Amino acid sequence: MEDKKKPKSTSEPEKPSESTKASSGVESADEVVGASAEGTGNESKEDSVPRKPQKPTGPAGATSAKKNPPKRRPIKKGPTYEDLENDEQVQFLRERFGDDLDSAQSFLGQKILTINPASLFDALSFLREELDFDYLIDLTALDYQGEEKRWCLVYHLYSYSSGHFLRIKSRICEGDVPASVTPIWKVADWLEREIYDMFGIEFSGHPELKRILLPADWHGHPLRKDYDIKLQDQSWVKKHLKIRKIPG
Amino acid sequence: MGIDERAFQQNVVTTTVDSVVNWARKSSLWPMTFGLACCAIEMMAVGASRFDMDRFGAGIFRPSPRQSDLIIIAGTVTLKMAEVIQVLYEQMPDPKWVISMGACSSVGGPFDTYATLQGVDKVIPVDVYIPGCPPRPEALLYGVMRLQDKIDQMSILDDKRLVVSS
Amino acid sequence: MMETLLIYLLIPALKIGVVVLVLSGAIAYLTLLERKVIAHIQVRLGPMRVGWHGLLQPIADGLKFLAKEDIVPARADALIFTLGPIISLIPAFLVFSVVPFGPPDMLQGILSKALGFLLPPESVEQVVTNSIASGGFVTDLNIGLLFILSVSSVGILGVILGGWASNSKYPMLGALRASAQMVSYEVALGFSIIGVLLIARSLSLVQIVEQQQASGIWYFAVQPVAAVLFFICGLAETNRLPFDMPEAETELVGGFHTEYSGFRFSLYFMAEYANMITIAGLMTTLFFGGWLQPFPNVSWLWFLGVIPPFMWFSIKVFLILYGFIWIRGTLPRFRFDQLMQYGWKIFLPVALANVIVSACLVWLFTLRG
Amino acid sequence: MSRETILDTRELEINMGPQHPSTHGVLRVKLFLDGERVQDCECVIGYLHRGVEKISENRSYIKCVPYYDRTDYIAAVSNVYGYVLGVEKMMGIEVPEKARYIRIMMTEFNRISSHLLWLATHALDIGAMTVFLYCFREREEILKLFEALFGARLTTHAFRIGGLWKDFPAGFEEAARKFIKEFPDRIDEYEELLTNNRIWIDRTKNIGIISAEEAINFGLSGPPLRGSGVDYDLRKIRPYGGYEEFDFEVPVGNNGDTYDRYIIRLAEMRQCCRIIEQALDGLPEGPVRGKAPKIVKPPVGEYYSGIEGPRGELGYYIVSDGSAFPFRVRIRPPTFISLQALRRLVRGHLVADVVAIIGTLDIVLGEIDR
Repeated sequence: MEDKKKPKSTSEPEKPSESTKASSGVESADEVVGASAEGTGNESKEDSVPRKPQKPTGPAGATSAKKNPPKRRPIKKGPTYEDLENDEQVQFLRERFGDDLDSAQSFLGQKILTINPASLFDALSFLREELDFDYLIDLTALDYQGEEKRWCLVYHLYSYSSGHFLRIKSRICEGDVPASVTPIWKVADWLEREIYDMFGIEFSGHPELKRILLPADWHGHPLRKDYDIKLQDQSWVKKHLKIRKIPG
Repeated sequence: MGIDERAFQQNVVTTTVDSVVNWARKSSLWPMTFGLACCAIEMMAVGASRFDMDRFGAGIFRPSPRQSDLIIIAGTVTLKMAEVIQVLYEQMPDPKWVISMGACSSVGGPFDTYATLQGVDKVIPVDVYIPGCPPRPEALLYGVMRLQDKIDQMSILDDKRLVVSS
Repeated sequence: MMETLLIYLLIPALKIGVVVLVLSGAIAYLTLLERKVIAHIQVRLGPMRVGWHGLLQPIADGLKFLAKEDIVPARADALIFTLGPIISLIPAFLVFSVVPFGPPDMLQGILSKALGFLLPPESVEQVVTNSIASGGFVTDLNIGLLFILSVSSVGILGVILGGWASNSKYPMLGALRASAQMVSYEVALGFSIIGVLLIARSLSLVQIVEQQQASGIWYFAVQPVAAVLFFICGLAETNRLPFDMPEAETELVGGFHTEYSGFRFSLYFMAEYANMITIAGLMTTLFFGGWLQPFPNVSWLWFLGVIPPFMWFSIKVFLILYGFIWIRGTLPRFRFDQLMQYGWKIFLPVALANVIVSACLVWLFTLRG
Repeated sequence: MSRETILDTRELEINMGPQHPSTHGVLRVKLFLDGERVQDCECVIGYLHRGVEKISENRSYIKCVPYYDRTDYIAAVSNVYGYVLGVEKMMGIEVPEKARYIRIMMTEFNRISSHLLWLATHALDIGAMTVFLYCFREREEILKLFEALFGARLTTHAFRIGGLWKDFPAGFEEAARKFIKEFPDRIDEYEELLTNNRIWIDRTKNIGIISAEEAINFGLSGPPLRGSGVDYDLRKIRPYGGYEEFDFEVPVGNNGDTYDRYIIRLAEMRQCCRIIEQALDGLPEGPVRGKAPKIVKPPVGEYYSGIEGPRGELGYYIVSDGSAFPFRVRIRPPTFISLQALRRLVRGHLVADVVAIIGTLDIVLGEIDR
């Protein structure tokens, strides 16, 4: 995987395969875009979009995504993902983690690092200890249903001492159990519980991983793309509310 | 039963008692301190200076369901909360009234999702529905007045609450 | 025979009836007063629609409670649950049997006119001169103050029992708080009275007022520290803000009466307000000259005598009650441990010091004259 | 029989909420008490979980906006602001100068109204009920302004992608000026009732202390964080929407207790007045609606738009797949995160303090549960 560092800036064809492996669908698309910023513009972006509609956002989302790309894109040149390999911090991290740092990009000025889940915890604690990213702003997940690595964990970090803002992403497969970051940031406690509740991703080493927003005995994880927005857990309703079925 | 049913029909005594009791009940509607979401903020505004629900005798918000006559369902009722609302409603002493304030508690409002109950009337009986998202404070005051009209039609002869006619 | 019956049974019974009625009315309208005063402090209007400016509001509230379902929670101790509010209300009324509203000869004029039609003049004379019949009080116990202290402490039992019998956690906590608070403030309250006793040399409330008349000065001027202490402890005794720990709405929902509904709840409600009136009446009697006008012996203030003694008493009680309400509209609530600290570490030592200082002073003055 | 004696004590588990007067909605806190002292607590939330994030994935970008009004209904304007800024940034939409100013102004008005509501309920929890009604009196004035400009009092749908719905109505500017002229006196009035009040100080000083380090570790933001002495205000650190043009201070506390947080919020309200005044003075002429497409389709990408809401850092992490529907909108709820600290804050305090600490975190359940 030594080639990973270079291809990003130089060779284009290898990108798609790499990105499906490591970074998120969104990113993969824009990685291409990022590269294309150096090359010529829009074609690569177009080919990136059709790969997306795997996710059923509901009927409208899927169809519009399909319709959309060929028509409007060329008119306006939106922001693109830019490569960040030359960034000082990134190089520092690259030295430390080598290939585990899958990619480093920025979008609209926000730095995004994609890290291999295997060394995610190490990388985060390294960021916390060595680079002083002491503030975990947010932790959430994305669902790329249909892809091999279904989940993408997204960490937003901030460092009070240096004022840097950083987004860490990590793609994991369904069934993977990433390590909880509660030992590093206490704030992660509820955030991870929420992810567990909404997506069904379990974290190892979490003090009490249980549902937080939905009732404890609810079935299903609503923020998964395959969960219908109106799907109510009728067995729960039957058990807890003294009504047989919620009509409608 | 053996008792002539006509004995319990409306007569001068019962109607007079009715009017006195109904007057007392409608003049002293103590709501429960119970807010759910956005509408609860408007409900607080109704209790505060500019609108002042206390003018109608309905200003003493009781925190305990045992001491309140009126529960204003102010906000989205989720399924998780519906369970609690049922208990709260049962804890209130009779006669008790329910105002469903706002679109969410009446029909689910804009939140047609997995977690929300589409109308609180699916779990407890509702006397007055107030539309709006959230309703203006005046709307809640009007709702309270409509409830007072409804209470006026009650009779002590009925154990259960009267269904409002027309 | 007839005279004795009149003096010791009929007229007192009548007076008791009147006192109970007036007191109930006062309690009812005190709730309205509180709502109106607080509303106006808060830039609101308060009850406006039920009767003229809400004048019928207390009646509506009371009637509503009567017509309300009376819930006894399934796991509550039904007997004690019922007894609680009653135990709490009765002492509040009982205390008023010894609080004088007017001088011992207050009813002389009315009585002599009323009885003049029925009885021979000498019997009328006999009845009228007896202060038990003609006094502006139900009775004049020579241990009146002691009676009040002992009876009013029984009221706490009602609160504790009610909280315990509910078999629920919030009422339980409320009852615990109530017992701790009332017991500790009772001590300071008792000590604050002793200063007055030392000067008046009597436990009879009537005599205390008469002593104030004799010395020409209200005891407030002689015992300012005791008066302030009494007021504060009175607030605590009646669970008023800033000492409304036992029923702190925002912490314990309703405190000891969380599980009470309907009429039983209204009894607690009445007991609270009755206690307020009691404390205000006591304070008036002990420190503000009871039925006396201001500066009772200053002759050029004769025009103040136009207002009858009973009215003076009422005015003073009203003003003190207004102060209670005013404080409720202004101050935040203490925390429970702070309340206990103030009780034991500040009020009790101050009350003790006050007793010692007054004792020394009294001893010095009596030694001289 | 076991060796239980009469002196044995048991932990009392007490349940606060979801219907409790001082949990500000439907928060449920399980308290484990030793006497009146809190040993531990557990928050149970989700009683107002309406699935806003799921809804966002099923609505178009424009239709999402009203839902964010309703996530944090007390600071609806700020909430919409954060999202709208994010989408505009991704789309590269230029917002007219005047709209920018009005947006900042209304957001600051919203901050005042939110802090007023906080002060009202916080004071009520501690037992000062008059402050509650005073605050509502002033809040009504702000709501009148909202109503004049946005057409609604509470859930305002304040900003559109690309600008505003419409310009000021006649008389709005005078009313706004009148308000900010009078308002500092009103703050003095509250301070008179509370700031030097012995009971208020007793109830809030040294209650719920949290050090700067811990506050950061717990992810606190907004006044709770600044109360601990961390000078973190997104309006200064990552200025958005043109805040860098305004001159204001960020009040910072040093003890990190409830009293400091109270002082900070009051000071913030005064700063809001300053910002509004500057915005009114420097209000440029021109249109208030920028050029925005009818169908909003941000390009493929992701953006985290964080703003300083009244309760702290309010973030929208918008992920677009190029369609008219967001792939995901993650709301970074400030009080969902700060509520976690409750467990740490209440330990060792009394029941009455729990109420004060819940109040000082300024939680809004709509935003916690979403």
